[in-house]
Amino acid sequence: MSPRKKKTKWERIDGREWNELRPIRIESGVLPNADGSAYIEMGRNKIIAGVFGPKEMHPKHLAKPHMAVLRCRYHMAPFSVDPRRSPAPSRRDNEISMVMRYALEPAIFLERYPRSSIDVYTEVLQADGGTRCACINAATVALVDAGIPMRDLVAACAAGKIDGRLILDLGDYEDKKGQADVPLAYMPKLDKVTLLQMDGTLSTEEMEECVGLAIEGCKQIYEMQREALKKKYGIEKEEP
Amino acid sequence: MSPRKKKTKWERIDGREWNELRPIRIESGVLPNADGSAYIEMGRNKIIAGVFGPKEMHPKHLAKPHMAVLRCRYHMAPFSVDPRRSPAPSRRDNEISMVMRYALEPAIFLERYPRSSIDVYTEVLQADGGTRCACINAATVALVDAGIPMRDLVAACAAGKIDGRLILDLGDYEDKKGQADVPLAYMPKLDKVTLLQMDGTLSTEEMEECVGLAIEGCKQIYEMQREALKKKYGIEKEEP
Amino acid sequence: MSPRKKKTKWERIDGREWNELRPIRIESGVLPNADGSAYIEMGRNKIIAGVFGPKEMHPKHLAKPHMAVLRCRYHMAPFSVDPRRSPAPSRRDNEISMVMRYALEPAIFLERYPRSSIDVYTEVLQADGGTRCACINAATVALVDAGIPMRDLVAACAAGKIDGRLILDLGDYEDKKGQADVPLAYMPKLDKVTLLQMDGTLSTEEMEECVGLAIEGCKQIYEMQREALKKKYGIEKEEP
Amino acid sequence: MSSRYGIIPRLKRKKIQETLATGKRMDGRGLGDYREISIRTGIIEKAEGSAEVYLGETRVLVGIKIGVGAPFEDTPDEGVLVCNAEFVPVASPAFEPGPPDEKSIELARVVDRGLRSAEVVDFSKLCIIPGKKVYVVHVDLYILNHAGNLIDASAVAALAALRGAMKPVYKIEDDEAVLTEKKEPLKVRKLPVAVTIAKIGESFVVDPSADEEEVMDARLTVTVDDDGNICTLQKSGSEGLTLDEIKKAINIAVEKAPEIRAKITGSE
Amino acid sequence: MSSRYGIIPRLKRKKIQETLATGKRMDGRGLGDYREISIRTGIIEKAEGSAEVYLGETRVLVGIKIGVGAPFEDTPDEGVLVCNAEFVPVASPAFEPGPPDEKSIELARVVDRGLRSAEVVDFSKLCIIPGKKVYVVHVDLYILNHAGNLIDASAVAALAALRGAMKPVYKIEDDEAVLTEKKEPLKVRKLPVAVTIAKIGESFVVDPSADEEEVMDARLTVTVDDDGNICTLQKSGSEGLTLDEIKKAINIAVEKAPEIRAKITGSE
Amino acid sequence: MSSRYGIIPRLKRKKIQETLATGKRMDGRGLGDYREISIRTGIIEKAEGSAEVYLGETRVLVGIKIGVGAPFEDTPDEGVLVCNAEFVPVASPAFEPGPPDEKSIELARVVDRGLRSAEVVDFSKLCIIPGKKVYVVHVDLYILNHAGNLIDASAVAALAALRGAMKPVYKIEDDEAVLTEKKEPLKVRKLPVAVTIAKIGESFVVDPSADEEEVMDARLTVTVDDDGNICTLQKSGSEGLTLDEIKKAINIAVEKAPEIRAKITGSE
Repeated sequence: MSPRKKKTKWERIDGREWNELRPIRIESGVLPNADGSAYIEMGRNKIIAGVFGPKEMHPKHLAKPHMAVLRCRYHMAPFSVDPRRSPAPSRRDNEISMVMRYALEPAIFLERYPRSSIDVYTEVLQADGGTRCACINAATVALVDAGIPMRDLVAACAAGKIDGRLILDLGDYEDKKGQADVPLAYMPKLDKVTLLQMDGTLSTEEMEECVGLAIEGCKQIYEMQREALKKKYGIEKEEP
Repeated sequence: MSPRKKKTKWERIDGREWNELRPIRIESGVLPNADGSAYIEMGRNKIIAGVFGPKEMHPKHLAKPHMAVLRCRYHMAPFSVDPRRSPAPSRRDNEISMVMRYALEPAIFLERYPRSSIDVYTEVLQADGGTRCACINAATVALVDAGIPMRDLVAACAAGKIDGRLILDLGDYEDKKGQADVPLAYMPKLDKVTLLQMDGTLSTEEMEECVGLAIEGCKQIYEMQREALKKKYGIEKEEP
Repeated sequence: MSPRKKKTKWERIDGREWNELRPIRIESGVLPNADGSAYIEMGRNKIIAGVFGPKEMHPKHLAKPHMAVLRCRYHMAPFSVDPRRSPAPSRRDNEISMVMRYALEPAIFLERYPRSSIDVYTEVLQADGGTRCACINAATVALVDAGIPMRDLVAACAAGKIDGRLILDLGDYEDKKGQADVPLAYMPKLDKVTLLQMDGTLSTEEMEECVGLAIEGCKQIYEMQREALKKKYGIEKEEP
Repeated sequence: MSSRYGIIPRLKRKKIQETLATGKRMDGRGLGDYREISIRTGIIEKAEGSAEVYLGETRVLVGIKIGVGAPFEDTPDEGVLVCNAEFVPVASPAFEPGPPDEKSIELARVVDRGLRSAEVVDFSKLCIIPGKKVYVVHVDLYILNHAGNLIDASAVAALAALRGAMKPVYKIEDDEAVLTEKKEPLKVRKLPVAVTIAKIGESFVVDPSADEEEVMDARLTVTVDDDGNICTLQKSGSEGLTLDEIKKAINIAVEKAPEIRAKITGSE
Repeated sequence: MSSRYGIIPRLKRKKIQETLATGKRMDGRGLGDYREISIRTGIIEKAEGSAEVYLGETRVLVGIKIGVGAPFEDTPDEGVLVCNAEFVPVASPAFEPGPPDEKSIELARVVDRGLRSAEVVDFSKLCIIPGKKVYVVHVDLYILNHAGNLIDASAVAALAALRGAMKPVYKIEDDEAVLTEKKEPLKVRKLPVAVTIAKIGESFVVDPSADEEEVMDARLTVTVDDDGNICTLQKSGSEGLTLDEIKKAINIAVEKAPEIRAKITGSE
Repeated sequence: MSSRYGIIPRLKRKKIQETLATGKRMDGRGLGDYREISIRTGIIEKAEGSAEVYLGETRVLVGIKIGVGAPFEDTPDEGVLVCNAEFVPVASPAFEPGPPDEKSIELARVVDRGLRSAEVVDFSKLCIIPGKKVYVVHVDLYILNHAGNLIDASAVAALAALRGAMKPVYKIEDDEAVLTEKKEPLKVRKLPVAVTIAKIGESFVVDPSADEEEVMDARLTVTVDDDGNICTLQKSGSEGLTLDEIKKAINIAVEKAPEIRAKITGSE
């Protein structure tokens, strides 16, 4: 019996369907000084992403002779959460910066820019659950906006479980009170999952359903990313 | 009605006239290992300054091809204030280091020493209000003592307001209890103000009077700086 | 009257004779990834040492044109003491790292490897008094295990005073409750003391006796170091 | 002292000065004109107060977080205000992630000193239990795009954010502070406005762009309160100013301040 | 995407892939085989708990220290668990002394998340005086030799150390916590086991060696609890995985977990 | 082991050794002679104690600040003493601003260990409310000019500053410590003197200059208390010493100590 059939009077805290994304707004090219940039609202998450590069790597000893190095930073504004947090990066921030890099690397033709760096900075201005996915969504649009050649767009969202039910795109409350959270990033054209984490408890069947559910969510987000880019460029800047 | 005429029975905490500097003692060449050095007492402020350079800039990537880089450090000894402070530089220290650099740069022929650095270290051994000005006074003498060619000496002191009256050279108590504090640095021969800060509340007229008052103070200090240098060198080492 | 004659019913907390070492176990070549390594138990001290080098010095500006640079690190595991300590190096750790370097340098033919570094890392897994000596003992065996040519082995142990009596090889309790602690490192073949520290109060005669006593302890440890190396190599890898 | 510049800035400076000589600026503004200012408040709903300010392309977001903590020992009856500035790396290729540098420290300090000098907030009203528990107000300046004159933009944003900020209400029970559901305005008493004037050659311009800042000789920031009094000065830049130039700059600032203040009061 | 590699890793990768094609690995293992695991507990007598794990040549020492401290504000009735990893410089020429880097942070976080997700420790039992004093359990992962698959080895070592850990007993007198001489077991409720699968070309191997980690495309760590449920996932590495590959990896993990769990329960 | 030196230090060493062979030193001193010591106390009026010491051109300023704080958990009835050394960048072209390095840590630790070993201060007298409030004595060593033998100069300066230090008096009211206007001497019970001996070739010199330190083989600092007992030893330098050399150095130290101690007691 799949969760599709279980749907009854039970309601999510914000009234969404179990498989419904939060309202998403994506805008590209919002920062004049960055080579590429994007702004995303995903529920009450508000995130800005800026991309610089490809450019000569500095310091030089970090450069790679065969490819560009992608450097990602996930950072939260002190006022983005309650109570205020220190602006110094936490261990969680460092871990997320790393998985963001893994999530984005497969999509970029890094091998075209040896000895270079591509720097992706994401800033969480307001956090509302699922910030890492929202950051990946914004970063992808910012990368395209910067003219970085991409194999595919990377779309990300989470699935999870609360009150025994599987749901898509957990908000802050669902993230904290739920039984499991599965953030996932996905390249729709290439059909590859590039970010996959999970905390909580799920049976293997639930786990697989969650992955499938999150992939469906990513496909919807992918369309919104394309839309945001079309809006700016008329046509989508993408590898053929 | 200028403050000059307002002078009545009112007295400053240390008995000074409203336009009177604290006792000042300047000595140059006090540190054998520095290229140039000076010691100043300005009221109960006790400050030592040391200059190293011009010398090759290290690390190299900070060097400028057209001029020397002036680096200034304002630092307070842990025992210089009550209660003891940490020896790690505070944000205030960093800001003062920066404005000191701006105060001294216009006086130095930096363009004669491309790719070099000139390092000015000032150490507050005891603080008594007006430390940044006292540091600039000592640093200037130390720069001349180091044989650095100068367009002019830089003299510094503050003016301010307490109990509704404008005063020269605020001591610690006046600084804390007063309505305004205007630290200022001045090059007398070139007639230029190189440091100007202010905190408190002043009307524009009072503001202008304070600037004028501080400039008068600087002119007196300038003579003491020259005296200190003459004492050591017989003649003043100055650009013609 | 020498302490030898003073011996009565008085007993050490662990029942040892006044001039008896704690049980010592040394093993060499315990870490596959290090160029050389050793493990030591000295009482309840448990210490592991790893050596890397000689190798090109990085960063280069720290290299010396005439000799290798020996770098030593003394570090304590957070769980090695009660209560838990922070993994960040303390000032005591830094001081010990330095005296360890001084203790080992005279034994190594550093001049054979100009521009190189030899890195010695010692990790205190459990601390029980006399960790610096135990670290030196392990580091020496690890250096030989790494094939670094040595003038002599360096053996180390402490002597000290408790309840008015001189004793060899202080344990944790004796270290804390005693009147003096004299950690010492010694090269038996060359008859040179390379580490000598002391805290407490001793007359000059007691001081000299302690030094002599510690040297005797070092000679015993030296044999155990040789034993540990023989066990691994059949013959001892030593300079003729 | 133009010999101190490299070739590119020297050419840029020459170009800017030639334009200024015609009474105009590179972007078409008059010497005394600010770029357009727009202010949006309340955009970070989770913060106790917030404001985003665009000054031309310069973009600053300020969030106000109000917590509780211990007072300073020498002011046991007063709340605490802490001002912090982040030069977010998206804002400029010149910004690097890491701890605050000289420039961001100066920015935070000048805004902070302006708020203190003008006594914008009544610190005695921020005491909950004397000597033990007071409100701690964090003003975080977040620079999202750097196109010059960060100080003026940040000062406006900080004020706009503070004006709209609500603080949680505590009630005292048995000498303990208990958080209630209620919120009340933080209350801002004054609106000190920072006006920055750059000296380039012999010209004085307000609200310098990033290009102008790169080639300017000196910069004077004057904070002016509601009554036309000065409450903060900050000179920077490697050239000196004469007394007359200082007077001139102060006068420009006093003249421009009401125009900017009106933007803040009009932003609701 | 092998073009991204330098010449040496490319040759190494080629060699490894060729061997995998024969159904074997460079060290002779089958694709689904773990290296030998050995566990010794209680070796750091001064710590409240400890375990040393060898996974082949990978060697991890875990020490548990139990102190007391204040609870977090939002969980006043619960104890605190802190997981920290040190890549000790003796463990690899690639490790440098200094603050934790990205990799050691990831290791500590994945182990920490596994312990939390599976609710290994009952935090409510770690409260001494609600809101004031709780047990603080430090889990320090100490990597002594790095020969690949640090996560699985560390997770086993952390569990083994926690299982044997004794906490000091406090009694409450006049609302004060007083330390007694007694000790009691910390109590571990579940044994979540981390199983790491590396994808190299089209092959999936468990328990990757250091060489395999160097050339792998992607890595998935799956933590499996006693009931066969998943409680942590962590994908890393620069390649994506298909849904089928993920399913396959999860299945491998669920199958292997009991074998490793048996090592822990059998270690006493 | 002179082959380890570069060409310049080798020549310097040769020169120094040749001079030492004649029974004299480069600056004309005999091998057992200290440079002139001068001590001025009370020069930082705002500190609870202070002293400036010149040892030849070596110049050290020590400030004592006495505050209050919590005791350490294992010594609830004792005050706290913290010794810190700053190598101020004016003191030498070799000093850089920044956190303490190896050498300044050693300096602070050796002075600190000397004060502790000789029980210079009675820590039990520095308790205000047991377990809660004790005096915290900060001894800050400030190196203003480095011309060799910083340890001996700093130890003298620390003692002279402590000897003159006054601590604020607290009275206990209702179990609370209340600051009074009164001050009383900190009280120094002993005067342990550090004597540093450098070995250069076969010669032993006391109070090494900066040049001598640069070329010395080994250094032994011996702290000697009022009764001629040893209370601290610290060997450094890259050469070993024989037992006889150690005895010789200790004897020199015991002989020289009273001369230096007299400088401190005579400084009032």
